[in-house]
Amino acid sequence: MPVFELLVSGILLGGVYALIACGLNLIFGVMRVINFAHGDLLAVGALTTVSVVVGYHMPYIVALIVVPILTAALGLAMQLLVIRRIIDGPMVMSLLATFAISMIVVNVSILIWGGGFHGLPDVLSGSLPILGLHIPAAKLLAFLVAMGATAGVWWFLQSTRYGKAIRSVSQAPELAVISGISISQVRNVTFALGSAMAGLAGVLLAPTFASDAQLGTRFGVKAFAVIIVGGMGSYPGAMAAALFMGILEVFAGYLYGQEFGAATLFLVMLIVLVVRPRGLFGVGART
Amino acid sequence: ADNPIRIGVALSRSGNLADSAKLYWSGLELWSEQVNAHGGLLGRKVKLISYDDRSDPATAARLYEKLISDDKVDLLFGPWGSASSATAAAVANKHHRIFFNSGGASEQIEERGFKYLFQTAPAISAYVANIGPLAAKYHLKTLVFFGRDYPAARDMLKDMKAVAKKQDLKILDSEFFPAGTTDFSSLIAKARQLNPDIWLSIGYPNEAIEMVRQMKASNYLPKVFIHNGASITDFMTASGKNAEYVFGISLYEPTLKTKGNAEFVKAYQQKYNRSPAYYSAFAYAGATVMGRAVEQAKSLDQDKLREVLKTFQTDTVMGHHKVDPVTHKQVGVTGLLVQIRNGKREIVMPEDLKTMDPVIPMPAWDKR
Amino acid sequence: MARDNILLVDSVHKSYGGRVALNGASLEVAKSSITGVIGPNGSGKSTLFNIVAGSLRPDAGHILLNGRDVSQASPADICRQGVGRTFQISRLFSELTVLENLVAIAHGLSDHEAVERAMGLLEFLEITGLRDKWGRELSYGQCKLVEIARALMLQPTVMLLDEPFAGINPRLQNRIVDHLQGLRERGLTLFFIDHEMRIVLGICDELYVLAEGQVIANGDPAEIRASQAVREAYF
Amino acid sequence: MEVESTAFLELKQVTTGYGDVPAVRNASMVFDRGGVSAVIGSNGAGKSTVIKAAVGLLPVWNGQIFIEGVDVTTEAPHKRLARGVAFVPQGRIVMPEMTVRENLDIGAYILGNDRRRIAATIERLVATFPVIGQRMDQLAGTMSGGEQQMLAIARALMTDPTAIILDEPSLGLSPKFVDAVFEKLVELAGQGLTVIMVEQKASRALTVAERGYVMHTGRVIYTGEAASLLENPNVQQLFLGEVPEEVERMLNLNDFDEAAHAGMAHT
Amino acid sequence: MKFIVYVLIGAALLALLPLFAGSYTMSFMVQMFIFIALAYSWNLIGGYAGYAHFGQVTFFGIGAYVGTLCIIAGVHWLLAALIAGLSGVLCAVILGGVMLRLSGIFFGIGMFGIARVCEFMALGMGGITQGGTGLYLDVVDLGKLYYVLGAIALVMLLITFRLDNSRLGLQLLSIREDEMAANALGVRTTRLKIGTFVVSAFAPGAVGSLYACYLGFIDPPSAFALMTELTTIAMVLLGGMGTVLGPLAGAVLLSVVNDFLWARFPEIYLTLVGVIILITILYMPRGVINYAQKHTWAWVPVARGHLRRLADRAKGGV
Ligand SMILES: Nc1ncnc2c1ncn2[C@@H]1O[C@H](COP(=O)(O)OP(=O)(O)OP(=O)(O)O)[C@@H](O)[C@H]1O
Ligand SMILES: Nc1ncnc2c1ncn2[C@@H]1O[C@H](COP(=O)(O)OP(=O)(O)OP(=O)(O)O)[C@@H](O)[C@H]1O
Ligand SMILES: [Mg+2]
Ligand SMILES: [Mg+2]
Repeated sequence: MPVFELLVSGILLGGVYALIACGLNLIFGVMRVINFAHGDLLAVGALTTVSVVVGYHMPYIVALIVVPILTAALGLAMQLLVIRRIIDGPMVMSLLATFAISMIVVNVSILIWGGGFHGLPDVLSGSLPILGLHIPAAKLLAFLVAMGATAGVWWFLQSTRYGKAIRSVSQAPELAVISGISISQVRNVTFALGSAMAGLAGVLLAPTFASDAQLGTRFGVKAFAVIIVGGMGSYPGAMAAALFMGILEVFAGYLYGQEFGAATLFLVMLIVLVVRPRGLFGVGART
Repeated sequence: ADNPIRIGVALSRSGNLADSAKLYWSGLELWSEQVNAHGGLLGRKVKLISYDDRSDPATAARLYEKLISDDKVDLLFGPWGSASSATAAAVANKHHRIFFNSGGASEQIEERGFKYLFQTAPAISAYVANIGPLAAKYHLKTLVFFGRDYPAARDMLKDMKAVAKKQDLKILDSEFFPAGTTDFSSLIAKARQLNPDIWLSIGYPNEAIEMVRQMKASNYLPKVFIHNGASITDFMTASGKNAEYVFGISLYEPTLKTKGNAEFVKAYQQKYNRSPAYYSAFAYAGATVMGRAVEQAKSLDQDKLREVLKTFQTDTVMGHHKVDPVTHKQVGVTGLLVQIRNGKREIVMPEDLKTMDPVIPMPAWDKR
Repeated sequence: MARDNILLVDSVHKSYGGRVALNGASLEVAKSSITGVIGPNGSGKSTLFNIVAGSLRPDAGHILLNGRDVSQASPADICRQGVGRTFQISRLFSELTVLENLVAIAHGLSDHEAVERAMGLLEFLEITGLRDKWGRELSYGQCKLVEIARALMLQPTVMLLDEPFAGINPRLQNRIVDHLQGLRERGLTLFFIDHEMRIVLGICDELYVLAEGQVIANGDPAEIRASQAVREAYF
Repeated sequence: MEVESTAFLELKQVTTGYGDVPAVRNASMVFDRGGVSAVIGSNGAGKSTVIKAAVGLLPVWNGQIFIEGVDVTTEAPHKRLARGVAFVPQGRIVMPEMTVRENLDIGAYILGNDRRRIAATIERLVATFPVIGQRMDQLAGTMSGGEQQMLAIARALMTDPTAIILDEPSLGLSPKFVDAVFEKLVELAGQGLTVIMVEQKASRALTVAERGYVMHTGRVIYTGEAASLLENPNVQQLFLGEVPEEVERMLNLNDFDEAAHAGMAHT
Repeated sequence: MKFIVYVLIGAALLALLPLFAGSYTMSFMVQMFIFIALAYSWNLIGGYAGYAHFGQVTFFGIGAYVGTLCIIAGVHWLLAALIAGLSGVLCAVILGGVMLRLSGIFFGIGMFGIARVCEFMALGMGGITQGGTGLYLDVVDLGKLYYVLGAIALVMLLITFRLDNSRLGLQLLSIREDEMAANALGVRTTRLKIGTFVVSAFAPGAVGSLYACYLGFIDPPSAFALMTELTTIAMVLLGGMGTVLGPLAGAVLLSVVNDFLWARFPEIYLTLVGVIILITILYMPRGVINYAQKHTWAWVPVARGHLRRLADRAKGGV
């Protein structure tokens, strides 16, 4: 068994999951909204990247800047038009809303980009020979950005004044208001930021994966499993869980077949849910 | 003449098959226009009645009920996609209506013993039939099979095993991955260990794109990489130079020298401003069979038509149509193996149709 | 003196992480008595009640209800053995009406009886007008009143009340006290926590004072008022 | 409009409520700079409602609210906080999954990143609430009821406000602490803080207060010097219930009982 | 009681429908009944007990496979549906104890995971399920399916009506509101919610099997489709969670709207459905039934009307 190769592949795959989980986690952690449309914004990000690079012949770095801004704007629109009006209702409500938004985003993307698959053949397609292995450049970049973004968001929420304000809004909105925090602003910022991260993930995944309107759907569910295992709203947890799940999937896939590999993620998620419902790193107050 | 022959079909205009179904539809549409331009069938014009099945097999079933009972169409044409074909065929058979299966590849559809079902598209075995001769000619000894878990791939593995048994070809490993798989690193790691001559994959074009991409990024390449998705144009545009030398399984190419193909390609190009994809040819060929069989039966009576179809043979753009008189499986049309060369698909197998000799092994990533 | 104890708390320990909330507290509650628990904030009173009601498990020690060990029993079981409770921070069912809040948890009564009883309690607490209000629409004090009514719906033999009088206007406090005393005459045991000294010292037969998870004093109100230790810790 | 009085916070004929039922009608209150005021009334009288309108958590249906003569009727809560009005809501509300220190930091949110000043304020508050000092890193949601109440009060004091509105500050505090809190509030009032407290411990509140408002069924029914209210037999009879013997007499006030019903129900 | 009369009249009318309806209509009705039954089952656990359930399709899929395998083994399709229903129940018994310890959203996600695991298992156990190839069986006559599914839907409606007017229903609601408090007040929450969960698993199992009979084909993606799950939930939410008529109204409404739009605007109908769901959420957040009630459609039964009537009478008596 090529342990080392599998380990590296697993870690890189974990980076992909961490990248997607990060924005999802932010929006869930702060707003208690499970954003079904997250993966679709990711797909929009990837497809826009293809348009920018292949369609308009602009350098990849342009996409890296433009796309997160675009998806942030889309996310903000979602928040302003829909989410903010239902956020205080039961959670299934926001779930149904993001599900409806997801339907709209997917189908509008199909109208814009068609149902076919797109790729970025010439972007970061090489590999870096390290320790006798060939490390895919695009995945490596995605991994590094994922780690950086996760750590960054964590630091931001944990240590900055505005970060604390964001967290307080998720816990006691009324109290946040009377502490001088504008909840609507915090929520808008959070949603925009989370959506920007979906876009960023899209840009970074576009070189490795075939982009179409459903790209996000193929990942979304697994990213969710990662968040559960890590503990919702916990960033170090999500990062560790992402790596763990990536490695697990690759090894299980290698040893027992792909179908088992995919199922393992959910099995692990179930076990964690049963043994430690708040995830491996989740904490909580008494009820 | 003012009472057209009504032909019913359900097609995905929404859902995950919408894109490919559009191409399927274009073949059918072109056929109907051509038939009408030549005076129609049995002296009557033909008229297509089509609905959207949203790529959902349950909806397809419902629509065929509607076509049969409410719209009272004269002929039924099969939908696009195995799952929809399966459910629709069951409805048609229940009503004793002829069902031209032109868009559902799964062998299971044929194996249920539906008396009114006739396959015009190539049987699954045609897809992999060329791999045997290729292996023999180029001394390829080992193969791995990694397929998406959907009906066609499972059928193909069965056929591939049969082919391998006849040749001196060893299947080192076979595995299915679930729909939605995007990361193939553990398969690549596995293949790197097993070092097969051929990597055969059956699935969707996105998987072909991702496999090639990820193979390149981790610097791995088998001697021969075959993927059915590689013969879809998306693959080439999305993979760029990396697509070069990749083998695709195809059932139809515009360059094919079958009877009437050149005219078909020309007409198609005129109407749609692009060359026909194989989905279009599926529909066009299926409809051709339907039309000619009706002419021969001189009737729309479903049982008379059935008698004719059992032994009916004709040449279509896809090749020679012929079904097994008992199972009604297609036995005439064969598949093609293509290799991408200079951004074009060149037929490399079977020998008598080839447009170029293949390059084997595929040149390594850093030697291009 | 052989007392007829309905509830016995036997050296119960409980800690959260590193923080010790109860450190070997032992109490006895006599049948048909009014027993109060007081103590500084954070001394472990609510923790004690949650353990008695089965909502928390003790780390060590036992709870005997009518002589039976219930330290591992589920809250529902304990409740069905006649223990009704309220919560320090009201926990009404917010998307049910006040009436439904009461009727939902009634047991051993027909629908008709349950509704009658609920209406009677609402009337007594002067909140009949709240009958069709949603749980979430009540003011703080109204929530507390409904909670007391809800506990009374259970027709308990022991009532555990965690700060029932906090935030309730004095006139109603007095009415509630009267009512509870009336029930006590008929055999109800009242075990409650409160910081409202006017009431605690006025109605309790026996008082326990908790500090840092331990009972530092017990006795009748006069004794407690006199105790120097209690005065330092609490008053 | 120039307001001639020294009023810091003023409510003029405020009507507000929930959904489409008013819970407070035409309530007028004036709170002068410095000094303690008390708002008392039975449960459901509308005390919390009027206070929420004052700090901007509920929209005002009718009437006006002024802070230092400026009309703030439609201003957002955080703007009113910036004008110096801090608020402690009823029922020990804290950020349950944040530590005590973070709760205090949030309290000081509008001060910006002035770490020094925040640290100094915390130090001062810890002197009044020693428990908070010992629990800096505990999650607020795991604290006992009374501890949470202390934190809630301390949080509101973090901004060095000009006025503080407390909805039942004594709730769940041990007697010793009630004393401490009241003492502290009086002390702060002496230093110029405007203290407004809603209390059920009415006699206690009126003793420390200079001015009082008595609410009933959504209206302000008595206004005046706290001392005079305390002596007003009607007020005593209605709300204070100090002496158990008086209970009988109060129950005979049938008129008021019925009114109290309506006040609680608003149906 | 007036309500029951309306229901029965409606049922009688529907019973006559097959005499004059075309097979397309019948087919539409069959699918709608399937969703009505699913919506009612979901409403029990999702609407009343308040457990956001994202794994009902597990029982549906397992039912579909169990039923299909039975039919292939020669069992009559009706009996197969019964067995499939029981298989759903059995799964719920096994899962209930473990999963229902999870609270709120965690339960939902856990069940969602179980649905995915089952899907992968159906793919992986090719020996029994034929994996991705799927299983084929003979389709059952639409008329028969219509009556059977209609009966299941009706029974679910009546069960819900009974529940809504009983103390049991209130207790379920109290679990939804605050499970810990309910438990501390003597509601046997564990028993109750597991019981409800188990009961609510019967219909999806049976319906799954009937769905296979209707299609004549079943494969893992269609048996465990996320879309089935989400559509069901959308229906309940649109109609009104935890109400008697909500699931019915939601299922009918969404099915009709879906069909109407899809027939006219195939390319954009999904977008339109999304927009319509959003509009409903924003303007009728508690569902159409609650909306209708508020805007006084007298015939819509008030939630828990039984209790209110009792209370009014009690007041009169005093
Ligand atoms: N989950 C927990 N984690 C950590 N500490 C806890 C937890 N729950 C309670 N505590 C601590 O245990 C101690 C006892 O709490 P408890 O609620 O029993 O106090 P109490 O006597 O009811 O106080 P109060 O009168 O203020 O309500 C407190 O110091 C509290 O901070
Ligand atoms: N969210 C709400 N929705 C609807 N009605 C409400 C809501 N909150 C309070 N009410 C009603 O408004 C009235 C006044 O409530 P308020 O909270 O102001 O009373 P309060 O004087 O603060 O009483 P307490 O001393 O009990 O806290 C009450 O009748 C209450 O039922
Ligand atoms: Mg307490
Ligand atoms: Mg209040």
